[in-house]
Amino acid sequence: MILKRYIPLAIVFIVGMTMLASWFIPHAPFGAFEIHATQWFDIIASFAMILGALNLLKVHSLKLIHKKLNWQYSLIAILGFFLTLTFGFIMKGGHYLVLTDVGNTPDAVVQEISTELQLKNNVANNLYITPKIEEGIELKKYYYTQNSAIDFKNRLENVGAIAEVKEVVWGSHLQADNTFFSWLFRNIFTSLSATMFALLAFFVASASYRAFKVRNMEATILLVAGVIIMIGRVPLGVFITNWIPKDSFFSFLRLEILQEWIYQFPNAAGARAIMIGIGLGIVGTSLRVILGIEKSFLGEK
Amino acid sequence: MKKRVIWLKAVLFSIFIFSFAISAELNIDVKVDEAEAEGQLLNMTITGTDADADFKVFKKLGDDGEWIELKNIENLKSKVYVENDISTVLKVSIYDDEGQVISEAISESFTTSAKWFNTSRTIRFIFLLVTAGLVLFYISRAKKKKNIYLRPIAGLKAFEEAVGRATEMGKSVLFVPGIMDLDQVETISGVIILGHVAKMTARYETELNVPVARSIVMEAGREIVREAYMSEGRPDQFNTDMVHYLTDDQFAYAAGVNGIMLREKPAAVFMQGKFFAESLILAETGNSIGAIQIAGTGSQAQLPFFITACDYTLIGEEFFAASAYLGEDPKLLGSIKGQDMVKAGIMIIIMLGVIFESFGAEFFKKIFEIG
Amino acid sequence: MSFGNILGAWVTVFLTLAILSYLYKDNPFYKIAEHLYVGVSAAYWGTIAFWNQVWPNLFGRLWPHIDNPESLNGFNKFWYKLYNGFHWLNGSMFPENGIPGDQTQNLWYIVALFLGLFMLARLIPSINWLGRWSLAYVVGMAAGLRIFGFMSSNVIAQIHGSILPLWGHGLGSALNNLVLIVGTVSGLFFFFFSVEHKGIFGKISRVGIYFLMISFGASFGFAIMGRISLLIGRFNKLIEYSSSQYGYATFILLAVMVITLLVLNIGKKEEEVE
Amino acid sequence: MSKFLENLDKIDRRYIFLIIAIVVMLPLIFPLGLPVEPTNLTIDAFDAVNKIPKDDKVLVSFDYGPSTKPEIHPMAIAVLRHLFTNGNRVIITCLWPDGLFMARDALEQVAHKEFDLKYGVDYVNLGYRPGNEAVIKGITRSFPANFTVDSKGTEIKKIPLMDGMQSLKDVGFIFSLSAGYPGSKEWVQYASDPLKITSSTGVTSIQVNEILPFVKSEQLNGIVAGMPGAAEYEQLLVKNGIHPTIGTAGKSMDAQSIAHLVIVLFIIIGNISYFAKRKKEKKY
Repeated sequence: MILKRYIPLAIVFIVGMTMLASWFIPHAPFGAFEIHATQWFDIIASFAMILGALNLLKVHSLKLIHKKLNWQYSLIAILGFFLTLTFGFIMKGGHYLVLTDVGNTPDAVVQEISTELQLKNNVANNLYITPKIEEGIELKKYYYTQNSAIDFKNRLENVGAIAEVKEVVWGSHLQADNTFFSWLFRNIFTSLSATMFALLAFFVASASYRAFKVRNMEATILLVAGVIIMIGRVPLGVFITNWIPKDSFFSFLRLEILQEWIYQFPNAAGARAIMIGIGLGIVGTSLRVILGIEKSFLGEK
Repeated sequence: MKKRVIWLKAVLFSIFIFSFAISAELNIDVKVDEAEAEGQLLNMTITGTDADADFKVFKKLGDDGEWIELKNIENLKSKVYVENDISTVLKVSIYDDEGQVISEAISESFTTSAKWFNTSRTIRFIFLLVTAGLVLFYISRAKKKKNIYLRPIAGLKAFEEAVGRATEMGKSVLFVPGIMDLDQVETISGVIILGHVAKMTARYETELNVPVARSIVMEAGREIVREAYMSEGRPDQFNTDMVHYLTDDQFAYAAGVNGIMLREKPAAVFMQGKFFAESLILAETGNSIGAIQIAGTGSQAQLPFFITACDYTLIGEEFFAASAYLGEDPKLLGSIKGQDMVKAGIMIIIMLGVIFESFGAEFFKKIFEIG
Repeated sequence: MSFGNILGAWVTVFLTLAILSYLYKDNPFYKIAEHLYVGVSAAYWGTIAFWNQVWPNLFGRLWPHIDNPESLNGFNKFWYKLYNGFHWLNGSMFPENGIPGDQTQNLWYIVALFLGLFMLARLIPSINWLGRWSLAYVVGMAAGLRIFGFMSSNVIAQIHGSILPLWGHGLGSALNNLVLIVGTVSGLFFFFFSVEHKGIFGKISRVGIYFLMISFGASFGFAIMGRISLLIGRFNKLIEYSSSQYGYATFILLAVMVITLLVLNIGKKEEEVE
Repeated sequence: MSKFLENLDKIDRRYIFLIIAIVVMLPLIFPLGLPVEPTNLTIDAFDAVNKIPKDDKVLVSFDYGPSTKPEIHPMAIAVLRHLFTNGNRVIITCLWPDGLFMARDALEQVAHKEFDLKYGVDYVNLGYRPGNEAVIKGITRSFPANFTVDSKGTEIKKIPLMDGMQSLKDVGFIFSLSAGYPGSKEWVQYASDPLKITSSTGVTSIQVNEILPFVKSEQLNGIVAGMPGAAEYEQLLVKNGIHPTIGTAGKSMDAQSIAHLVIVLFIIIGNISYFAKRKKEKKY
């Protein structure tokens, strides 16, 4: 009972209060608490991801094993999962060269490098801040496979230079060019997420066709405000009311001016009311949680 | 030296520090004072020369540190970054055209430290105390006097009706607690509401399906749903996989929930939590399968979609209040009443402020300035 | 054009069209893309979390790189022995003598490590209550963290912004300010729970709703604008990949998908007839 | 006729999808060239960037990912062109993990291919750091403590541009390219407000309503709002002779305009059918 119920409640109270105090007390240990507390959260969340992943695998494996409806697709989900893990933790890619000696014909070497790296006029510009040659110059072009890097290395060695092949270190393989993980990000992840996002354009069109009806006063206001903003902010809107002279009394009826006014005043007022309401709601809920008035999220008993 | 001068804000707690000049011709002077409650920053003011002069500033940390040149100091008033709790000295040297030092000044040693109270946040501290005080006061009153009037919220009444309809049709109830993690108060609120919905599905013996986007939310959701089924005396109906994880990714999650809606065709869809762009995908798909949809969120930008595509929407603060409304605990209801009093106070402050401001008394508005 | 790039273009086009095919109806292409997306993204965010959080911020703080392991003594001597275990398991992920990077040792993170491990205790029924401690930490942290920010910028800053003069700055500004003040106060009144919205209160809250609706309308307008822009972006990509450079990926894959969907559809109709 | 109007309401939504696809696709293939007229807030942003003294270093933060790339990326390109033409040196940070890919693409195109600038001297890409607003708060105090290495893994000490950069206050201007959290709001709250650094921003359309209050209280100098905003910025670059042609945003404005018009037409048709139905219901 104590371990399962009271300690969690005490943790909520102590952590919540300390967090709150850290906003007002810059002195140690409170001052830096916020930064670490959020990082601890990230760490807990990262551990929790293992639970999520296991749950996902369980759900799809069960479908697969029992050959439930659409089990083939579960196989794809599982394969996608492991493919990504492989690129994240086992296969890196991202091979590159470190030039350690330019040999006797530096011009030819520079020529070779600038063709391979597609450098323009000033090779030195792009070779980075020219570290000392003893340390080696990292040629910032990455290759998926070691063979392509060796290929380039051989070409350099043909003109007398000496270079060695290296692989990006763990951690930076997430972001370096031409690693398997970044390939997956660019081609699979990006296209899926960007297209899902683009689907919204279609949904927004069908939603406005179906739901934007002048049923009552509220709906009418919503609709009129929406339409004016939509048309007034694109070139076409300016075009439509261009016939109203800019300096006449009626100039406020020009769509771009009207939309700007709605946007800056009535809209801002409504948005502000919602904002204050949300702020109070969050403050209230947080207080209820910290003070232990709302504790259902920890289970009743 | 560049001429552009950014005049940094003068500081209240300026402490006078003695200085001396090596050169008799130029009487320069370096003054420092602490800039922020967090320490680590000094306000440096150099007087006796102008910004055109060729000057350099050095700092020395500790008694036996070395002089380190501070680069990018272009103004006579500048902020200087130092370490807390180490005595620091600043030195200004002025050079002639040949690069010879013609004049130098050294500040008194100064130690910055983080303070025990950040005075620039006093107003916010008072505001917090008043809010917490009001909430606690009305909670204690609610404990004594049971019946507190709270206006009905249409969307909340529909909760039971939606679950009931799903039961009649023999279909499931889908609950989406938003896409954010439990570090957002909206998600906490959504999970609490999930508990109440789970009690209803337990009572009606209706299938409940809760896909989540965060593992921690999955665990919190399981905990609360289990408790709901226990408290309704239906532990046999509970199954951990009611609350299951899809993925952390926003649109992959949306795609996954979309798939669940299309293939399982739930009769009631609850969307309670923090939402972003995926809200429209969920609400539109839910609409196309003909489910009763009840949404609730504090995400301002997503409210219009919910309002147009869902049957009921809990707007902003209504959503946060919902968890207390559904709880029906007098303490929770009392806290809502307390929150209302804060709201009344805000409205009064705004109107008072408008009157003061209109008559040109600007002090009132200044109280609420936060920097 | 490298093989990686061309393969990438084809994959991109296929997945883009597969998702878009949902607009026609739920179909095998969409299901493939959807399931692939769920699987890939779960592992994607897990990988990101490990390399951006756990590795540098947890392990990096518990076992930062040290130059001279001989100089260690006391607790740290034992502590780095523990690390050698990781190093032994995977030498390239856990290099010798600690995690490289810019962290200094902070043993308080052992608490974070345990809170993380408690979360995993959910897997073992007999100790799964330990997970509640981690949940309690998360909820307490969230509540304490959000109160200040929301009170400060959503409430107090907005009060400050709503205090505007009604006269003395010309008729235009008076009117605009009046709209802002009336809108804010009446909108706020809509959220008042402890009085019945009838009579004069009903009227005020009605005005409030109108202002909320204008704001929702404006948001809707902006949202349409943004969504269309994103669709344009996707179409631009499809147009780019329809060139000969990429082997007319868009045209070919579009044709393949349309034909497949048609065939699938015809097949289904015949089944229904039978 | 009235029957037809009533049935309009029951139209299969796939026809709407198809029409939207066509009206967006066609103007992209066959452009009309509708004139883009810059609005005030975009002009404010342009002027603010234009006024940055030549010697000042500018921080550009890439806080967006691939899903909002069409809206923000054109702004990134336009702003970088503007800054590099001005002769400003640029420091890039990313608060979103995928922001780094975006930054890299933009730099490859503008800094490398168009301007052929020297990395580490004219511009530097510090890359992504986790921690959201904590990162901003951190660099208001110290750059080296938060970014020991740049995105390529080079030590900050060895990068000439970063030599002597103590903290964010050595930066003359902040431009945040933002698609949500963390983004413009955090840059205002934690950096440009406390340190009084002039700043401006480019945001997605959906975010405009959230950021506008900061612009109105002059905490931000102008705002580039969504793809139309980006198109206006591109137009301003052309007008001022900074770049010869408009970019992807400008070229997409025809499609954007027509799509808006078509959606408004949908709304009108939807309402006509709604009224036809209501009239009929009243009759019986």
